[in-house]
Amino acid sequence: MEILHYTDAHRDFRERLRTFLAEEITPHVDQWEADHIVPKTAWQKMGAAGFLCTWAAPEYGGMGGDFLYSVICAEEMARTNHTGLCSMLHSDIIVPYIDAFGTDAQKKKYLPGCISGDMITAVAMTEPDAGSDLAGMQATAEKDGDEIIINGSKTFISNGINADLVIVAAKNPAEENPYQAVSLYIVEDGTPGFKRGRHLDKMGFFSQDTAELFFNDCRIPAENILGQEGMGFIMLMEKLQQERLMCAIGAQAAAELMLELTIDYCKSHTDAAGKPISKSQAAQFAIVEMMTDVKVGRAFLDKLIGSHAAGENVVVETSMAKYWTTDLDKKIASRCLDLFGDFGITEDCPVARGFRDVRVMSIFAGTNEVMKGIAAKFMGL
Amino acid sequence: MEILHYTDAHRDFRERLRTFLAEEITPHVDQWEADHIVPKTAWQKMGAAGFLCTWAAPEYGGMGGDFLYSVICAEEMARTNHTGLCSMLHSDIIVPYIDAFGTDAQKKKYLPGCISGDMITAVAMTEPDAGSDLAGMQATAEKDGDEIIINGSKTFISNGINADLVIVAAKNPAEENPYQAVSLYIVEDGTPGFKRGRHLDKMGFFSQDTAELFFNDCRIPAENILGQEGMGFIMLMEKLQQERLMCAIGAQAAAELMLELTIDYCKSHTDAAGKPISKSQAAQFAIVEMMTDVKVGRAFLDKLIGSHAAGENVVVETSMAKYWTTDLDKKIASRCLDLFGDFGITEDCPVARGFRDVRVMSIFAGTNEVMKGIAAKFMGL
Amino acid sequence: MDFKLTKSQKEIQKAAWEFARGEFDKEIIIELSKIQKIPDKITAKAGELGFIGIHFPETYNGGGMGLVEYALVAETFCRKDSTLGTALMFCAYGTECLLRNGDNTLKDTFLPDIVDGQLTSTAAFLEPGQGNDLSKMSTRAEKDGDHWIITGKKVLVPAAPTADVCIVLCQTDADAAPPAGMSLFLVEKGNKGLSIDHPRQNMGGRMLPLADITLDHVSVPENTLIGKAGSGYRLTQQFFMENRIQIAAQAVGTAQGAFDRALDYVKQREQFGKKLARFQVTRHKLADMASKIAAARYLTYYAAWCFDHKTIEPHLAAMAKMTATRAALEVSDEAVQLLGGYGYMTEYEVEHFYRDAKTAELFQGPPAVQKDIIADGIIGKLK
Amino acid sequence: MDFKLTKSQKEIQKAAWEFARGEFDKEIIIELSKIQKIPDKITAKAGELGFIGIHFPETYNGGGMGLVEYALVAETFCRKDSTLGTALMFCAYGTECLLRNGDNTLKDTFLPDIVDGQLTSTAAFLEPGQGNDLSKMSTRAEKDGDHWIITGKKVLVPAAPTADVCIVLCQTDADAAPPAGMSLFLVEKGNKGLSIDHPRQNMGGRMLPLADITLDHVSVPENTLIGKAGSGYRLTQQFFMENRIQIAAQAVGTAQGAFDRALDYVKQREQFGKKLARFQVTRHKLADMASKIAAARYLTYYAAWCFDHKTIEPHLAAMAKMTATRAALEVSDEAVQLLGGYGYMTEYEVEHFYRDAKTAELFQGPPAVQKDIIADGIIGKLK
Repeated sequence: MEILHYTDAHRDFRERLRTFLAEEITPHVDQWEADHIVPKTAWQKMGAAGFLCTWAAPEYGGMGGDFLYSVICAEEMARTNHTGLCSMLHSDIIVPYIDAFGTDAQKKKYLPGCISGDMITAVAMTEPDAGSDLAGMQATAEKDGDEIIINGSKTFISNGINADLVIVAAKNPAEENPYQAVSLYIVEDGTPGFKRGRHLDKMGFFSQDTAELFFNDCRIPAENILGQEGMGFIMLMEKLQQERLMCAIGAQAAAELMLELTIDYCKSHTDAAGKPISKSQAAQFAIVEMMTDVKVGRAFLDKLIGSHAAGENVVVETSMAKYWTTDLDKKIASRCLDLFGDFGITEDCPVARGFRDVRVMSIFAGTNEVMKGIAAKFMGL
Repeated sequence: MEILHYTDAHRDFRERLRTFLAEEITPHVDQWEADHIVPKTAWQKMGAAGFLCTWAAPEYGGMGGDFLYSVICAEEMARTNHTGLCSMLHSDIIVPYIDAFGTDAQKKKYLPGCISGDMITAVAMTEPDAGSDLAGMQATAEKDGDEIIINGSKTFISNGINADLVIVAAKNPAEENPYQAVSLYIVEDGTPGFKRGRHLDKMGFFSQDTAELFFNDCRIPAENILGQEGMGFIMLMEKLQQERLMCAIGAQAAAELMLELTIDYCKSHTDAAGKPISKSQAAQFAIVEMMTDVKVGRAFLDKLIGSHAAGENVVVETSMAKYWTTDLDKKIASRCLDLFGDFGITEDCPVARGFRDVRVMSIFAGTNEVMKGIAAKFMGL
Repeated sequence: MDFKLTKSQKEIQKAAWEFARGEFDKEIIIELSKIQKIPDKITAKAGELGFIGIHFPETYNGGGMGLVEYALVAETFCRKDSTLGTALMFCAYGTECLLRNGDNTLKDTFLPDIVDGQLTSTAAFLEPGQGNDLSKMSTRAEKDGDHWIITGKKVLVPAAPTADVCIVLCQTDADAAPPAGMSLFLVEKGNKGLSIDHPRQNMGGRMLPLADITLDHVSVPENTLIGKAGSGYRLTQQFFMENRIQIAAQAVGTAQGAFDRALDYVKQREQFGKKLARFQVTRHKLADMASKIAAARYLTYYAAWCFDHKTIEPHLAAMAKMTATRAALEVSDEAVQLLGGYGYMTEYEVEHFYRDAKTAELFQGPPAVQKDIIADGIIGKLK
Repeated sequence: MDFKLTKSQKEIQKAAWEFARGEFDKEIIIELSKIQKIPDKITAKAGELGFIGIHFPETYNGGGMGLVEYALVAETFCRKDSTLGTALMFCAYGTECLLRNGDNTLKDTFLPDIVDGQLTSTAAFLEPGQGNDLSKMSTRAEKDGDHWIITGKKVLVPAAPTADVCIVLCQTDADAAPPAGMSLFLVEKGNKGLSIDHPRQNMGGRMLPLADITLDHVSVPENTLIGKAGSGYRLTQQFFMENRIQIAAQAVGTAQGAFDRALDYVKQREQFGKKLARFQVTRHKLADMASKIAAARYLTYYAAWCFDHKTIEPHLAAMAKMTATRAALEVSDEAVQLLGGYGYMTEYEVEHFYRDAKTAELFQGPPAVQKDIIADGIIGKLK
């Protein structure tokens, strides 16, 4: 039995996406990893082919697809074994803020570009001294006539370099209660006072442009506030659920890919006697154990996807899935490398990149420790 | 969303079973654990109330229930926190041999008693020198006119003391190929030459009568062969699938019970300052991690139950589920005891029995190492 | 740095092994474990031969050795049998409090008999409903002339029903805020007002059944106060530190004993036409087991050595206890698995090594308690 | 048994720490790691100060010390920086083969310069398409007068492009069935017919990029044969044994260095209004990390001590390597997690400790290879 019910339309879509990725994306991945960025044209190709914001309404140029289309995109992108063209972040985490909380004017202005890939988005929440602690946010936004002045710095911002549009979380210094002080603002590329900092060097995610963003008396029109004033925290909390679920979906797909690559290697490589690695009992048990964990995680995740799509309250399960699947990635990556032996030390090993890339997943979108804290809270412990 | 679709009839059945167990079984469990056996009358009560062999056809006195009724019985029995009245073994592992492979005469003769609880069954497969290795079986069955003479000894036989009916696996010494030599035979209590050995002392499973069985020139009528001659191995292989799935279902339910008991304890007990254990961050994380593993396992198991009920080939997944859930039990039991602290050393701790009981589950019905070997084989490694 | 055992250390190890091999009888151990009794004859003999008091001064009939030597004996005994080995090494449980802090006349009265195995001791620290937390102390001792009157309830005291003397932690200064104002006392079995509940059924360590103790106006003479009044909490923590190293050594032996049995078994047992010891996965399990034992062993020796050289710190003792008991649990778990169905059967022994290992991991505080102690030591005061 | 470091051991530790503190520059290390280069100046200085050849005899400018002292230096260097520390301790990689078995003139020629850090060495054992399995050897060396002609391909040789000399394992007896008939040779960088591929990009240990080597009729003089002809496999296993203990020591330092950084971070960093170091779960992570380091450290010292006292066995070295590299990986993994987003960033260093730890776990055979060796040692021959 299958837990999720994909239609033929879903399957066709997945096929078209796979073909597109094989032709337009995968061949360039190594170059992008070396360049530490993905060209904007790649985003435009994705958009032109209809693979961005699949959920968006036709009136804006979207296909109005259900959540399973987003799932398909996240899974297939993860299988390109690179993280730079993180359309998942754009399509299913950031742009939904505009769709859910934006005014008609904002939607008309921005959604078409987001869907076509002409407008790459980023969300600026994390700050150097806050991390997973949103209440500790320092960035400020003050009203000045019909303008808003934003000050502060943000860090670890994915798409930070490429972004044409940044959703910035900042607090009203006049408001005492940190949970009521935060609002969201739309800042466009080129706005005076908005600067991009260093492209941050990191363990992995090479092709992804993670950067610091600085706002120095950055003035934006008052209508660029996204949603109601002071509702930033609520909006973030609401959208963080899907963000964490998307992370889990990406993590699950990554585990499946790494294991698949490793099994192929073990079946096609031998010891000196010509016996395939996959015939050694220890390797067999390692593969079986990893495959079991992967299948077990997949069942839990698919059930969660179904529940999320059905609009159920799955805060506990989402937190669990985010930490469980991202921890799984670390274990799978490490155990897979063991099967490659000394060769696993080199980047020529097909899982080496994965080993470096997945390590951040247990940290971003709320560390796994934060996930456990949330689960404990909502479990009534 | 739910993976399995229980009907109201199923839910009512579960309720009735719970009430029955709370009234008729649970109150006696501690005594049975001390006695190291369960009285036959308890089996008869189960049968009379309609909780044995729920799948059996009405013509034999059964209710003709679907597989979910068997699942419900296995789950609820596991929640009685004892293993002696192992109706799961009787109802869904052993009696199905008679139903699937027995002649009409055999079914008429035995099924009604099995369903009513007047006939407790055991299956004698494992031998002192064979363990999980069926091919190494030593017990013999030789034809002598219209009788069959069985010789050999079996060990680790659950219900060994209580059994009124034993399905014995024995090989034809004349047959070279071990896989074609084994046949199954029905031996009734009181048959000359059939003796019960010691009730074996063990770490746990106290209330369960595990024993050695001896067959010395044990003569049974030729018609007591179960299924076709030489098909024993095939029959065992076929039925082992459901046996292992039932083990996984029991293991999953045991994990859920142990964790539930532990959470109750942590919420209702405090440190010297009066702070509940469940408010300590370390305890919270431990509980969340255990609960996550339990939920993850449950999703995988429910999917597998659905596939099994649908008659899909799930040899790989069943082997995985058997080892994964029984390993989970060990981890959960140990981590739960940690939350009880020094008190966990005593049998007064509600999880102490579970800690001793679950330790055998990764061994019986095919060790977890055998499970991994099977999975590897059928994964084509 | 020199890992070589001294001549006397080698001799002690050898003597302990010969004693265990000669005296530890599998059937007797299994039978007595069922009824939660310790074989008194063996206790007496172990005392006589100087094993129980190996780390006590010769002036009290002890071996005049340190915790390293204690560790060698405990490891050897528990390797032969985890249940009896632990029970023997617990015959003097708590007596270290008396030895290191007690009044001389009190020491002269009790130490020689305890060291000789004629008397056994235990110690009572925990109280109902507060886990391992000693930051509240309901058991009170009040001065009454040249006596102290003790009243309160203690729980989970090992071998309480059979112990002849018991070290008891009490609040002596009602006005002080715990952990201040606590003191240790030595209470004798016969003391009026002292009642001991029936032993609880133990999941493991069945020769050391835990029981609860009630003290109802128990009157003890002044000199049963161990150390200064008010020093109870500090002396208790010192004792826990020493005891955790002892438990670590017992656990190393428990792990080794389970490993020995598993190794023997897989070398003989055949399945699927070949010796279990030829299967790569079996071999790798044994490799993991042996590695865990080795790592736990040298960390434990190091902790014992630091104790003997007065450089021990609570967090090192807690590390050794946590690491060694964890190794014992994981190794004995694999041993049970390697023996298959037999591993679950009482007569094949490893099943009680497994239960005893878990018992050791829980006793004197489960891992979370050890981690709290370790963290305090390595993190220190925060600004 | 005595865990006290000798005076000279303490001095060596102190000297190593001062050198690392003075010479290891974070920015330079990060920059050079990107281009997979080792800072030659520091190499020369480490040689000059006697760190590279600490375990070589004084006759060759070495420190005349043993593997215990090597371990203290390696641990200290890698604690300061895992990438540079490992690179420095690998400057003489493979030279132990020459030292312990080589021809005297050959030793006189090369050892002093290698010990002084003027020359660097490496060793080539693995061949394409057979993993860590040396039971087949396609690289051949044939006697030709007073020379040997070597032809073949070697893979995954650390720092091959920069090494001045390379120990190469070859089949010298074409008729013998491997592992018989193998021999070790010393090949110099300049040798005609020796070509070295571009270095591979390393996932970790980026100052020691792995590269493949092709030998096309490389002619070397007789005395470059190390040990007797046919002894190659045995000498290789001996070297692996020594090298695994060295890797274990490096891993202990790598773990400690990651721990240090995590501890500093959580003591300063605040979240949700309090210091990270005040959260129980953070404290417990640190407790686990510290315990793993301590256990790995003393097992490693024990293995090094056994090596120095000629009682080492391959399985003990493999235990130390497996245990210490695993500890390094788990500890550095937690360090990355404790630093959160910063832990993933290059400038906060722990990310390369994590990659280097995994590299150490894989190099000279992943865990499965170590377990095979350990199992052989503890199980022995089967009837």
